[in-house]
Amino acid sequence: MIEGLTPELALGLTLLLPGLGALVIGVADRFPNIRETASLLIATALCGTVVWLLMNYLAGATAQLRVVQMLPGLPISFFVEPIGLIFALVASALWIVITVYSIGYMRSKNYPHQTRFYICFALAMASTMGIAFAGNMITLFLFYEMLTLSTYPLVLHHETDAAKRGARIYISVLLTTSILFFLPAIVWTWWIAGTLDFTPGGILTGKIEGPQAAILFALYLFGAGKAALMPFHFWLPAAMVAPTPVSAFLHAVAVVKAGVFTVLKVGIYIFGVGFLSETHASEWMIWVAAVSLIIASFVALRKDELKARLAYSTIAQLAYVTLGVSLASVMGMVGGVLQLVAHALGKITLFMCAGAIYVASGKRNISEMRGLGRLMPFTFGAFLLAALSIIGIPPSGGAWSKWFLMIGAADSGQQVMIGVWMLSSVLSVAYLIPVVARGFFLPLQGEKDRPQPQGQEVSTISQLRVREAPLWCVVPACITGVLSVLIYFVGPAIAEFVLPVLGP
Amino acid sequence: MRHHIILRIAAQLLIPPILLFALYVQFHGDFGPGGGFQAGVIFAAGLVLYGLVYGVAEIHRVAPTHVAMKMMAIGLLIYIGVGFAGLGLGGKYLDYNVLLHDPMAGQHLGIFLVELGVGITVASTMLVIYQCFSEHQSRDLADDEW
Amino acid sequence: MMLAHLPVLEVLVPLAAAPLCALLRRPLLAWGVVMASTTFALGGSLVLLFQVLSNGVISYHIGDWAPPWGIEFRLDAANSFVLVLVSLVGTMCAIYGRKSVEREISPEAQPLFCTLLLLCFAGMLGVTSTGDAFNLFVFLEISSLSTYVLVAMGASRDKRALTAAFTYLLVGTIGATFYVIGLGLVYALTGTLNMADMALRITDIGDSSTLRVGFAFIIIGFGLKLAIFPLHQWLPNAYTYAPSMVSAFLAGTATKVAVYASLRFLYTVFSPNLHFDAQVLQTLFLPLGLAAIFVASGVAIFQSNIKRLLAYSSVAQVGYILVGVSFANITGLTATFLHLFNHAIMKSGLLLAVGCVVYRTGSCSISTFRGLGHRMPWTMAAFVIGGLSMIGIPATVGFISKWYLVLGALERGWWPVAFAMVAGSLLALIYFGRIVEAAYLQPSPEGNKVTEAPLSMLAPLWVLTISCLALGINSEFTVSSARAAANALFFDPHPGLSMQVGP
Amino acid sequence: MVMEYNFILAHYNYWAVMLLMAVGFYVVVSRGNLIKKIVGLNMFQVSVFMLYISIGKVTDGTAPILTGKTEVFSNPLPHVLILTAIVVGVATTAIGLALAVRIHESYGTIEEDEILVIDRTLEQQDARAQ
Repeated sequence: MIEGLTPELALGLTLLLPGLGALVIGVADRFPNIRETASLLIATALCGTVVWLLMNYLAGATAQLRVVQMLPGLPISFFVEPIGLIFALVASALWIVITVYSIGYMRSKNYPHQTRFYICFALAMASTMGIAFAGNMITLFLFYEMLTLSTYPLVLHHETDAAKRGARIYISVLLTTSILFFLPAIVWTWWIAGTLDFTPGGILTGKIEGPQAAILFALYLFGAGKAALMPFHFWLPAAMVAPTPVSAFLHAVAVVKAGVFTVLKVGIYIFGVGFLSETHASEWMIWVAAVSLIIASFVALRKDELKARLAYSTIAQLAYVTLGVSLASVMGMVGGVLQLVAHALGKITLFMCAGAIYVASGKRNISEMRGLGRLMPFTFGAFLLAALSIIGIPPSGGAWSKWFLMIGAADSGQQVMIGVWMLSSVLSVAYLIPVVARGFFLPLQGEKDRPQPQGQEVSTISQLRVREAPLWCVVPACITGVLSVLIYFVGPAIAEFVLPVLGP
Repeated sequence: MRHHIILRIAAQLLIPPILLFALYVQFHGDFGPGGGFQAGVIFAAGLVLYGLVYGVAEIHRVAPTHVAMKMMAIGLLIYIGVGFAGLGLGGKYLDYNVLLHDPMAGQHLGIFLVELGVGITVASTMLVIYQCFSEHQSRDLADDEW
Repeated sequence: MMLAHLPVLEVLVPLAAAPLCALLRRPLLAWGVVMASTTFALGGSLVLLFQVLSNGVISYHIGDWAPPWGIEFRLDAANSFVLVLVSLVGTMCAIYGRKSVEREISPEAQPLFCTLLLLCFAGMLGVTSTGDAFNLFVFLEISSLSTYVLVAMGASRDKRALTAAFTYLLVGTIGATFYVIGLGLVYALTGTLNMADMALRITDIGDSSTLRVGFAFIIIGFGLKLAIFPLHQWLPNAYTYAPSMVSAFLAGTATKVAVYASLRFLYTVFSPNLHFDAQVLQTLFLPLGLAAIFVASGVAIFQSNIKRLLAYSSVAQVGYILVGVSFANITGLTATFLHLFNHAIMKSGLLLAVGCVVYRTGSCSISTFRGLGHRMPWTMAAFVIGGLSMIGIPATVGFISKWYLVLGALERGWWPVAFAMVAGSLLALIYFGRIVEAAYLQPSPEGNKVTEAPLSMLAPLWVLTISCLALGINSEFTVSSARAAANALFFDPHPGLSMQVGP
Repeated sequence: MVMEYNFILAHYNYWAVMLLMAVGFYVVVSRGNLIKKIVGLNMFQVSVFMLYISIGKVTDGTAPILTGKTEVFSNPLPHVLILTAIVVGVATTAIGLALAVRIHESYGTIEEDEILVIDRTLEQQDARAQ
C-alpha cells in the first residue's frame, strides 16, 4: 500500500483527479502532446486510485466523505460500496481506453476545439465518479446534472446544424426528465423518509405503500432519463451526431450507465429489494421496460446507419437493467449489475469499431460495409466478439447477465419475461451479426457495381484505399473486445461481490 | 407683462406680506397651526407669483435654480443633522430632549431646527419644480393671451 | 453606541448621503458616497441579522417615543433577512454602477442619479425595517418616486423609458393609494398605526366588514407594487428601458420589498387565523402565482430583447414566490424567503451581465449576443450560471429554492402544484437555451470588435455569481436565516408580546 | 326604512369619498391624455385624504390641548398623516407632469393612443434590426 493514502483521501482523489485533469488540459491548450499525455496520465491515475479503493474495500476498509451541507440535513457525501466501485472501475478503466482511442480518432480527423473536447471529457469523468461514489440521492442528483451539462458541449462538438439540433434534444430531454420527474421523486422521498442516504435494504420500508410507491418508483425510472427508458429515449439517437469517441463514451461508459446505475441505486438502496417485491411497486414498470426493449430492438433492426443501430441496441440493452431492477428479486439486481459491466465493455467496442470503420473508409451505413471485414479484419473481429457479448452467447460477458436476469424473472414469477429475453436475443442476433457477416462474406462494394474497364485488372481494394484503421483506433477496440469476452470468467466473482448489499 | 400695471402693482404689494406670512407660519409653527410644510409652500408661492408677473428670467436671477437645488439638499441635511445630533448627544435618533441641558428647551430647539429644515426644503423644491416647468416654455406669453 | 443605533443608522446613512450627493459636483465623489453608504448598509444589515438571530427582536424607538405612539423600527428575523438581501444587491449594483452609468447618463446628471439611487435604496431599507404602517407608506413612496425617475433616466438611450416610467408612476401611485385607503380603514377600526399593536387589536376585533375591505385594499395595493400576475403590465417596460444598472437593482429589490411588506401584513397584522386571510392565500395567490409562472414564462420565450425577457421571467418568479406563500405552512414560507433572496441574487446577476453587454455593444437584443461567448467569456459564463440557476440545476441557488417550494407543496399534498412548478422552470430552459446558443454557437457579426467588460463591472457580477454557486452548494446560511424569518412570521405574529415558539 | 336613510346620511363622508375615488380612478383609466390621467390620479389621492381627515373629526371635539375644560378631543394624527400624504401626492404630481413634458418633447404628443402607435413602430424597427 502507498504511504499516507487513506481510503478517504483516495475517495477524494477520484473526484479531484479528473477535475485537476481538466485544469491541466486547459492550461496545456497550445501543446497537444502535453495535453494528451496529461489526459492519459490522469486517466491512468484515476483508474489506479479506483483499483486501490477496490483492494482496500476487499480488505475490509470502507471510506466515507462528507463535504458540505448542501441543504440542512442533506450533505454532499460520498461512500464506497460494491456497485459504485464496479461502476467506477468500469468507467475509469474505459476512460483510459477511450482516451487512447480519442487521441487517434481526433488527430486523424483533425477536428477543431480538441482542448474543449478533452476538458469536457475530464469533467464528465469527474461527474461520473461523483455519481458512482455518491453517498446520498442529492449528491447523485448533483453529479447527474453535472454530467448532463458537461457532455452537452461534447455532443455539440461539430457545431453544425445537425449537431445543434441533436444537442438541443439531448439536453432538453435529459434536463426535462430529471427536473420534471427525478427532482420531485427525490423531494418526495426526503419528505416521507427524512433521509436520502443510500442504505442497504432501502429507506422507504413502511413509509409509503400501494399505488404511491408504484408512482414514486416510476418517477425515479423515468426521471433517470439517461437510462433511456421509452418514451424518453430519443435523446440517445439524437446524440449520435457527436464524434464517435463521444458516442462510445456516452453510450457505453458515462451517461447511459449513469442512468442505469441510478436505477440500480434506487432499487437497491432507496426502495430495497425486499420492499419492492413486497409492495409490487415495480410490477408495471416491468412491462414498460419489456415493451421498450422489444420496440427498440425492432427499430434497431431497421436502421441502416451503424451508429443509429447501435444506439437503439443500447436502448434495448439498458431496458434489461431497468427490467432487472423492476423484477424486484436479488438475482435480477445482480443481473442488472452484470449487464452494466458487460454492456459497457461490449458497446464501447462496437462504437469504437464503428468509428474505426468510419476513419478508415468513411462509411457510416451498414449497407455500404460489404466486404470491409476482409480489409479490416481486426476491427471486424473485435466487433464480432463484442456482438457476441451483447447477444449473450457463452463464453462472453453478456451471458452471465442474461443468466442472472432470467433466474431473477423466474424467482419473481415473471416467466413471460424469459420469453421476452429470448425474443430480444434473437433480435439482437438479427441486428448485430449481419454487420459482421456482410463485412466478411459479401464482396466489396464496387467489385460488382463498378463497370470494369476492359483489358485492365485494377484492384478495387487499392482503388478504395481502405486499410485497417490507425493503430490508436484499432488497439483499444481489440482490447475491450477481448475483455468483453474475458469478463465471462469473473462474472460469478462480481455477483459474489455485490450480493452482500442486496440483502438476504 | 410690462403693460399690466395693475398686476405688477398688486404683486408688489402682495409679495412681501406673503413672504412675511410664510415666516410667521414657519416660526409660529410650534405654538399654533403651521410648520415647515405650510410655510415652505407659502414662501414658494410668493416667489412663484414673482416669477409669473416678472417673467422667467427675472425669477432665475432672484433665485437661481442651482442655488435652490442646493437648498433642497441643505434643508434635508439640517433635518437629518438634528436627528444625528440627538444620536451624538446620547439620545435616540430625533430625540430632542438631549439637544440642550433642559429637555424643554431641547424640544423647542429641536422642533425649530427640524421645521426650518423642512421649510427650506419644501420652499426650494416648489420653486425648483416651478422653474423646471417654466423653462420649458418656448416663449413669453403675449399680453392679450392673459 | 454605534451598535445600539444600528437599526436606524442602517436606513439613515443612505438617506443622509442622498442629499449629500446632490451637493457634489464631481460624479466620482458622488459614486464614492454611494459605495460607502451602501457598503455600510450591507455590513450593518449583516450585523443586525446575526444580532437578531442570536438575541431576538430588536426594537428602536425614534425620538424616544415609545410605541405604539412613536415610530418604531422593529427588526425580527424576517425583515433583517430582507435587509441583507436589499443591501447586498444595492452594494453590488453601486460598485457596478459607476462604469455602467457613465455610458448611459451625462456627467452632470450623475450626482442626481446617485441621489435618487440612494433615496430609492434608503426607502427600501426603511420599508423593510419600520414597524409603523404609515411610516411604511412614506418609505414606500420615497423609494417609488425615486424609482420612477431612475427608470425615466433611461430616456437618453430610448425614449420609451419615459412612457414606461409614466405607466409605472400611475400604477405605483394607485397601488400606494390603495394601501393608504386600506390602512385608513384599518386605522379607523383599531386606532393605531404600530403594526404589532394593530395585530393585537385586530385579534380582539375579529372579523368585520371594514377589516375585510381594508385588507382587500392593502393586498391589492401591494399586489400592484409586487407585480402580481394580472397587475404586472408595468414591470416589463420599466425594467427594459431603465438604465442597465437600475434594472438590475430594481429586479433584485423592488418587488422583493413589496413581497416582504405584504407578508408582514398577511402574517403579522392580519394573522392567517382570520378566515378571509387564509382564503386569500389559497384562492387568490395560488392560481395567480401559477398563472404567472406559465403565462409570463411563455411570453418570455418569444422576447428578443433580453432585458424584457428577464423582466417577464421576473414576473414568473414572483409567481413562484406567491405559490410559496399560498402553501401557508412553514416550509412554504421558508421557500418564499429563500426564493426572495435567491432570485434577487440570480436575477440581479443576470441583469448585470446584460448590462455588461449593453456597455460594450449598446444593445441587448438577442442578435447582439451572437458570438459573445468567445468575445466576452467572463460575462457570458456568469450569464450561463445565472441561467442554470433559474432553471434550477443543483449546486446553484435556484435548486435550493425549488427544493423547498416542491417540499412545501408536498407537505400540503398539492401534487399538481409541485409538478406545475418544476414544469414551469423548464420553460426557463427554453429561453435561456436560446440565448446560450446565440452566444456560443452563432458566429459574431463581421468586424465585431467587442471585448470583455471592465473589471469594476465584472467584479460585482462575479460576486453575485459566485454567491449564487456557493449558497447553492452550501445553503446553511440562507436556509437557516429563511427558516428563522418564516418562523418569525408564522409562529410569532405578535413579536415581543408572545413567547417565541419554534419547531 | 328610516334606519337606512339615517345610515346613509350619517356616513355621508364615506359616500363622498367613494364617489371621488371612483371618479378619479375612472379618469385615470379612461382618459388617453396624460395630463388628464394625472388630474384623475390627484382626485383619487385627494379622496383618500378626505377619508382620513373626515374620520379624524370628532363631533364637539377640540384640538388635543390639555386645558382642563374639555373632555372630547379630535384625533390630530390623521391630519398629520395626510400632511405627509399630500407632500407625497405633490411629489408624484410633479414627477408625473415632468414626465408628461418630456414625453411631449420626444413624442410630440401626450395622447396615449398616439404614443402607443409610435411605440409599436419603434418595436417593429427593433424587430427588423434583428
